[in-house]
Amino acid sequence: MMDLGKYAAEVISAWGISLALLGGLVWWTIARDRKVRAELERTERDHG
Amino acid sequence: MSIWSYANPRKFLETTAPWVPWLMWLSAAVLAVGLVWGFFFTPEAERFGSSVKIIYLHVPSALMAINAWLMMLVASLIWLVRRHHVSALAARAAAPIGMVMTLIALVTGAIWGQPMWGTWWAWDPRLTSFLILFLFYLGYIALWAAIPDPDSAADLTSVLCLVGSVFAILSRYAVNFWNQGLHQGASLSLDSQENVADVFWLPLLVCMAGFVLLFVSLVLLRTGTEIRARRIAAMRARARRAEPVRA
Amino acid sequence: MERGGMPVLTGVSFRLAPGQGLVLRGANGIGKTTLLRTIAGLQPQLSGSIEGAGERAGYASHADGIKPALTVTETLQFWADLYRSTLPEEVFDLFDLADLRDRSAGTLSAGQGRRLGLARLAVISREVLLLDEPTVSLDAFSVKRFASFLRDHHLARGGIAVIATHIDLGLDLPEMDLTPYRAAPEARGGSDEAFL
Amino acid sequence: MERGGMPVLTGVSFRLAPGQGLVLRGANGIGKTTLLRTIAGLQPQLSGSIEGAGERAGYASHADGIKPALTVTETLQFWADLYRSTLPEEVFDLFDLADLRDRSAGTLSAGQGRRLGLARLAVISREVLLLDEPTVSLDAFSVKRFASFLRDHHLARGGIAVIATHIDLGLDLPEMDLTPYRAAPEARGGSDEAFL
Amino acid sequence: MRALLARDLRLAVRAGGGFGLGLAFFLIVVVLVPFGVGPETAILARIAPGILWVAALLAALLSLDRIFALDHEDGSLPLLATAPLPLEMLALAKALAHWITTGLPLVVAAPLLGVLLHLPGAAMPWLLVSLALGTPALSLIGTFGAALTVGLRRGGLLMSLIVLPLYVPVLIFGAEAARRGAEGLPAATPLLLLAGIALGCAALLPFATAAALRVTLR
Amino acid sequence: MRALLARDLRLAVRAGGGFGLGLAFFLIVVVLVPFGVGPETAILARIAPGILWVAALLAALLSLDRIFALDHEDGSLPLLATAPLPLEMLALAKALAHWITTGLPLVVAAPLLGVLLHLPGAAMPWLLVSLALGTPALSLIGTFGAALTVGLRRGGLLMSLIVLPLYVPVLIFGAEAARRGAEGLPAATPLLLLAGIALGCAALLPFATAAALRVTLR
Ligand code: HEM
Ligand SMILES: Nc1ncnc2c1ncn2[C@@H]1O[C@H](COP(=O)(O)OP(=O)(O)OP(=O)(O)O)[C@@H](O)[C@H]1O
Ligand SMILES: Nc1ncnc2c1ncn2[C@@H]1O[C@H](COP(=O)(O)OP(=O)(O)OP(=O)(O)O)[C@@H](O)[C@H]1O
Ligand SMILES: [Mg+2]
Ligand SMILES: [Mg+2]
Repeated sequence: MMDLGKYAAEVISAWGISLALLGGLVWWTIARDRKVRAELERTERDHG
Repeated sequence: MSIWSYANPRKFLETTAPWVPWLMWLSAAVLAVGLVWGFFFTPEAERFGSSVKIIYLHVPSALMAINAWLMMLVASLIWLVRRHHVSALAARAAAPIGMVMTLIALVTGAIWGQPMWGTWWAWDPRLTSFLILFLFYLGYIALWAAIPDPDSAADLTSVLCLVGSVFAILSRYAVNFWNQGLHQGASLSLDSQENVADVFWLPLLVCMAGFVLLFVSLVLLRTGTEIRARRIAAMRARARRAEPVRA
Repeated sequence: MERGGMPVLTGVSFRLAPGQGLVLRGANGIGKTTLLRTIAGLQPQLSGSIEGAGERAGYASHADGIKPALTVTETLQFWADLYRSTLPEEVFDLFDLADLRDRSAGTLSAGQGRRLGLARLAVISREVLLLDEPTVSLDAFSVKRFASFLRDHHLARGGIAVIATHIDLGLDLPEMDLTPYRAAPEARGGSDEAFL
Repeated sequence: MERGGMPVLTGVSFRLAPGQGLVLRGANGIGKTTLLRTIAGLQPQLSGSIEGAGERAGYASHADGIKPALTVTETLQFWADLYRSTLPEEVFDLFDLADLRDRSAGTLSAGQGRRLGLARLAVISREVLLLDEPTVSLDAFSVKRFASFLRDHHLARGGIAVIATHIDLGLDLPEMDLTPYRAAPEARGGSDEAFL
Repeated sequence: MRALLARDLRLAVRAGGGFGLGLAFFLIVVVLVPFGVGPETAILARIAPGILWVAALLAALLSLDRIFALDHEDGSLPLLATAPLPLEMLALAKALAHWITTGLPLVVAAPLLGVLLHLPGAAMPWLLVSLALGTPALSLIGTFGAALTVGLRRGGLLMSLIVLPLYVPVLIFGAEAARRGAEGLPAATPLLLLAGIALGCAALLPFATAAALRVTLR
Repeated sequence: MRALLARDLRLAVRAGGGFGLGLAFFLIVVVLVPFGVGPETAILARIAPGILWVAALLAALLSLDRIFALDHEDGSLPLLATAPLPLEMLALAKALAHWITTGLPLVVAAPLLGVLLHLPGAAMPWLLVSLALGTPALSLIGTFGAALTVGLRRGGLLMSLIVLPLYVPVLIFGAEAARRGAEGLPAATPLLLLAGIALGCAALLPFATAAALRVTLR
């Protein structure tokens, strides 16, 4: 692990939070897309 | 064939769907390169120490936060003038992305502010105007979510986006006027590159490209999701109407 | 006046000459209110056209829009002012409100309140009246009174009336049952169409 | 159950056994709502007495007290919880609400909303029902349905009902016209009396 | 339009939302703030213009849902919309009625309230002018926000959320003008900007409001 | 009683009067105050506890008329009163729902809001405790005031006038405790007095509220 000096806490928390937010956004987007796709398939089968 | 033909939901889906996964992977790759470069292979700045590494997230997200709003403004105008459903849905799809970008810029800035200015929060103009931008995003998203009828929602949010843009610019000037502030100037403008050495500038550029790509691919994906959701709702509505009112 | 096509109702079409009235019938939820609102211009039709209503129409909904804090006279005076007409004395007699003039509208009984809501129609004097269940809460006597107002004061003077109601008004008007116009499942319309 | 004397009505008196119903009649503003509210204990009588209502009574007013933000099921579930009963499945069929279960109450048509208001009565299952113009806005079919609910589900099980209405419910209940009980001007009552 | 204005004002007075409520609100804020922050004159004088401006803004914000919600609930709004009055005028009348019940009382009472908060005398004219220019803009913006959210679930919260960022420029220029006036600095620039915003709002927002109403009435 | 509480909370959430509105209100105040009084850290820190307390009080005061007025207007109140639930419990449920939507959000958000107003860290626990003790009292007192004025013309104005003087002791002790805490002075006395007021209100006011409701429902 590299040495971040006296700002280690700040840098790591900033990166951690940001990457978590980005990851969350991507994950949420993809998950919702999957759900809606599956739902659409079901609906098309039922009411097609 | 005119560009407006892509405003047909089906055509839009057919055209973009094959591209979206590739775009996602590409943006992931570019982001990874930029972020790894920025995190591991850049030196410390003399004034900021290692805290300068925050810039690789802070600046791109701040840029995208503003650009996402601009994109929503254009899409809203297209909906109001030409009533193409895809553009309304694209505006809707972009908003949460813009909001997350704003949030990242705010959070990284706040964390950065603690060592640099000795405070988490200061009523600095740029910080303040980002807080206001965040509120705009929240209101816009909440308005979309609150209106059951999709066309009314598209109309009202578009009007809000127009009016809001005017007021966002106004408040930018107002906030500047109110408090001269601690924040860095816009030293990244292209003609004043000497302000930032290439060691910081190049990986930052890659990160910005990564954020732009990520934004584009997410907007395309989310727009597709919105279109599919509308299609489900439309089919259900049709099915519901098929049932008799009373046996 | 014509109109046609919408997710609730489809293919409805009629034309009324001055002095004619039309009674809309149909089960709860069939779309009477929807139709009247559309004619009044409060919501857009999905397809088809409506001619001649607009500025000339006066609409009375389920709710009377009565403000409890205003008196009966003040309420009517407000509508008269808004429609730039004067408040004719006779409405108080026509709708049996003479005794209630200075009562605040919040203390009226259900039927008295409804009479006040209907009196508004006489005050604004539009050529086309769109009435949504106007006689709800009224006793038999008041219903008769209202029917004769419609006949003698409105239709007889060349007015037009479209009335949605479940009860018999005792007027000799043509009726239109909306049941056959219920939008069929495949009836498309509106922005959903782009996604189907 | 007895009551008598108040500035609006005076000398009204009746007694109902389990399984009996009574229809109140009278012109608008005669005092039907006032009478029902008094029996429900919402306002004090000026003189006379009311026995046996109180806790056992359920009251349905002109307004249904429907919150537009709650769905149909949530509305009924709330009343069931409040009255510590469970929400019987059959009410949805009894009042033809099955299709509307998850619609928010604000989007119902006038008649559908009224059906929801009436369904509440089946949920709270009180012995004495005090109904103020229950069939307003209902179409003929729903009125019949409601009448049969009253007869078969309420009165047949030993319930009591006092109903104020202007229309004919098609039930074979005794009627009481309130017109003769109109308080004469010199009828005194209330705290004003002490100053006269 | 005059009829509508008169009706709204009469209703406001009768229902206790009128002039009186506006005054009471400002009086309450001005009485509470010293209890809250303590009685030191210097601090109170320093924050007085800001507090009064924030109070103006809260008063406007919190009374917004009365603008259309009541008329929507009791069914008056469709009746008003079918009356021979352009929706733009309806919007303007509503905004004006709102201003008369929330903005005007503050402008009128500001001298008294200022004294209670130990505002220096020289600052008073600046505060008055800034309030007189700014509060109409608050009402116009608020009417727009109210029109966007008529009849929605969560309408109240949503409206605050939407209107708040729109209020920021008005608040900043208004409070800044009052503050500069109080400290003897030149205050013409923020006042001019404030006036510009107010005029722009009056000229353009009624159209946006009417457009929103047309959609929400559907 | 649980059903009523659940309904009121659900209605509050749906109609946007819930937790969210409470939080939004405090966020609004906290964002607006610096715009109003200017960005200087020292002044903001000095007035922070007072501002938060005044905000709590305004939030309570301004949402009081929702407690009974909505149920009164749409006719639910008579229906609720004829349900098998003592009016005292109705009063308590209403007060609790009110606190959850206005008092609790403030207690929860106070740390964040404090940061935005540059409140010194040492003052935070005192502020939190004083708010946690004081806000329930505000809701109970407010419910009583609301019951007194249900269905009156000018109810809103009247209610503020009735409730305000009742609120003053709570505000004084609460803000004093927070301020002493911030300055490192002993703050136990005002906190104890505050706790006493809160307990007294909870024990006695529901009966007064029920009595008032019985009269206003006539
Ligand atoms: C919540 C707080 C903050 C927000 C919302 C914020 C916002 C922004 C924005 C919008 C930009 C892009 C400006 C542009 O490219 O023209 C930016 C750039 C930048 N920010 Fe922040 N910032 C915050 C806090 C901070 C802090 C605490 C620091 C460090 C002390 C900082 C350092 C920088 C730097 C170095 C840039 C690049 C500026 C340049 O040279 O163009 N920011 N910030
Ligand atoms: N917002 C909405 N969402 C979904 N359906 C709706 C909405 N508003 C109305 N409807 C439905 O549209 C149909 C037509 O309603 P409308 O009010 O026109 O009926 P109506 O004929 O006037 O009935 P009534 O006699 O009960 O007044 C009803 O089935 C109603 O439930
Ligand atoms: N607050 C009040 N002040 C004065 N008179 C009132 C008040 N409230 C009701 N009234 C009058 O009392 C009388 C009885 O009203 P009530 O509502 O009981 O009539 P009702 O028989 O139910 O009429 P409807 O069939 O129209 O519903 C009416 O004449 C009404 O105007
Ligand atoms: Mg209808
Ligand atoms: Mg009645």
